[in-house]
Amino acid sequence: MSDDFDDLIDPDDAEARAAHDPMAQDSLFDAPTMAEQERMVEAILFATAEPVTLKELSDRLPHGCDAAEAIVHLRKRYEGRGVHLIKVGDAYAFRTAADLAYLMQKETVEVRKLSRAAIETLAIIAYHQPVTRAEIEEIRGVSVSRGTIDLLIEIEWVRLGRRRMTPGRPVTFVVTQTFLDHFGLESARDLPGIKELRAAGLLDNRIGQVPGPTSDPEDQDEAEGQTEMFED
Amino acid sequence: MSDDFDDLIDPDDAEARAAHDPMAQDSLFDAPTMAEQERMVEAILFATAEPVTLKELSDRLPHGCDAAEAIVHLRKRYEGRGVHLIKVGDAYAFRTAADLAYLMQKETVEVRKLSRAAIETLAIIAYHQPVTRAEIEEIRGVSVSRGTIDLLIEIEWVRLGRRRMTPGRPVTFVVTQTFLDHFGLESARDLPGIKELRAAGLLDNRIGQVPGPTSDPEDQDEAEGQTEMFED
Amino acid sequence: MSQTPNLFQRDANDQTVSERLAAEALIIDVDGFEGPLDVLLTLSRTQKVDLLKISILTLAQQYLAFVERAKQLRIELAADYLVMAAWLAFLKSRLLLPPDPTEEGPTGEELAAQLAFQLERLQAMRDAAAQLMARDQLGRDFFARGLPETVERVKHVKYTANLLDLMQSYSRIRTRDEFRPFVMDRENVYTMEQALERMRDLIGFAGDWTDLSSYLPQGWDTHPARRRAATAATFAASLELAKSGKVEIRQSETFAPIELRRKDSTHER
Repeated sequence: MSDDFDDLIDPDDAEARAAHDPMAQDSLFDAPTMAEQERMVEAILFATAEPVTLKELSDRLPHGCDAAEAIVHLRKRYEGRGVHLIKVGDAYAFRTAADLAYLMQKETVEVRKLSRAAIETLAIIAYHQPVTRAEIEEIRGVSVSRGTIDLLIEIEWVRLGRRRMTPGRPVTFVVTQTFLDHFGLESARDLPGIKELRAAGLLDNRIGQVPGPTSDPEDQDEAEGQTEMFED
Repeated sequence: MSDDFDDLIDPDDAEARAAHDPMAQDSLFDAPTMAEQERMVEAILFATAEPVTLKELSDRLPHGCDAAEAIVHLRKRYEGRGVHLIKVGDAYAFRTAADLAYLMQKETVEVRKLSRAAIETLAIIAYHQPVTRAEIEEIRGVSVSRGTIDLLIEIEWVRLGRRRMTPGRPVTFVVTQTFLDHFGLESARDLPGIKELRAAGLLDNRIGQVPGPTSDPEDQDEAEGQTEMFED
Repeated sequence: MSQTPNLFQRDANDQTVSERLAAEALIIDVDGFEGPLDVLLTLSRTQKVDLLKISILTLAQQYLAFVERAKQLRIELAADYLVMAAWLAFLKSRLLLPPDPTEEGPTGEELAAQLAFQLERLQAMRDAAAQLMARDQLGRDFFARGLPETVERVKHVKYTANLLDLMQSYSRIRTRDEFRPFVMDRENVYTMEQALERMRDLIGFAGDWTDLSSYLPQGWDTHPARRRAATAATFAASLELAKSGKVEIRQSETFAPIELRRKDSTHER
């Protein structure tokens, strides 16, 4: 297929070039054909680093050219193509078709394991939802960094729940449908309770009753169902 | 080819994508139409100044696309236009048609003026690649200054090739894709006159008995010793 | 090679005026030459023939004249020019003298052919370089996209965790005590020093036999671990006090309560 591109590969031959460009000899008198003008505008718009105004185009095209008309033709030619000829202010430029914008992104996916802090926080939210940050900290026994919860929210496993109707009206956190999907759970209630964890050997016997979810009446309905999971 | 389409569909924007990419939903089963693939390749190549390899194209296209075939169609579409689709090594790029160079004064970048030594060295590397420094020196009959090759490497027209499996394992030099791109060459095989030169045996490596440059420090001493003989 | 017929046509001293002038012209810008091969190539042009048909003998003479001239003008020539001169003088003699069958190595003709090849190859590379530079060049004759769109590198980090991670993690929180790293639990250790101090204070008041267990400090007598620690420390402390003659200890039988009382002879504490 390279053979078709002799004009690019051909050495220094000024003659060959002149032959290819029928306008070179007589452009002083006759304007190039519209097809030729279109080629010219196409090349200029392609190679220029910023949008080009009609005036600039006219200045650069040989005498007698009609830049505006060439633009109309060229614009039509690129309709529905991968790049469009668009108008930016009073200038023109080629731009990627909007529907293909996603091709301009090189996506790389890196699979990363959640940090221990994140998964602990997530577990507490899942088991105790709706739960405030202060409660998470109390259960974990260490403070929870802002970033940890932000990350869980960013990956859409956790979202904000209703504000707790206590002084300061703290926000609560709950797990999302995405979380349930990822962990293959129908609802947070399906999370194995302490009893099952113990039966599975994941939980030591000596540990007493898990403090139940907060008894805030507002949240009670949401939290309902979880309470029983923690009963011995 | 993108080996895992899941990588491309991120849950984050799967919906957004589906909205403007009619292929998104069923692309697991059907590749986009060839017309659509052509648009995609067009968009990708238009957006980049550097040549894009087939592999890079394939990686960026949705699963099941045939970049090579799309290129063939696209290349044909741009035949005779103001911009052409050219092949550089195993990569592709859009470049303005050379016959329109006269319109492009504004875009012209000052091409670095290379010394005669640098140009000769470049030609020798291009036509004889992979070639060792000693071979370049033998052909030119003078020692090649370190700076000359350094400069060619710096402007990315020359790079190191594999070491020659001869005593001393000397490094070899080869020309780069940037070099091919700069001179509008599809490959080093398309260098002007290379076939004739090869046919004439001028690209063969003959070991000559003609005195060569004295780059070896040991030789240097000998040469110096001889100098005296010729002094008046 | 084709230059052989010419080899013996010229005499070594038969140097034309034009050749002499050419050599002198070369001298003027000797710095402009890229080594002896370059000079030879330039000299060869005075022969006005195809490089393939060049007379190496003539060329050798021209070159030697060039070096001779340089010496007369006391122009310093780089070593490699002189090496080439020596080699060409040797080549000339080989070409002029009838071949000696006993001599080893390449013949004069072979050496001449090699030199001719090198000149031809250098000229070919120069022509190729010129052709290359005359090509349409990127940024001069044809152009790349002037307004490239940057390809955004989107890095998606996909976090994973499975249900087991979640459950184990939760279990770990709920059973944190069991997972504490091993440390000496000072909280439930009652040291002998502590016991000694306490007993020194109390022993003054106990004139009668008193059960050792009554010396256990408050709060150390219910929790089994604490009780064990306190008992051991108090017992050790009482032995220490007995040793220093401050108390007497008795035990009526095995496992019977251990009793102690202040030793009467000792009044000061």
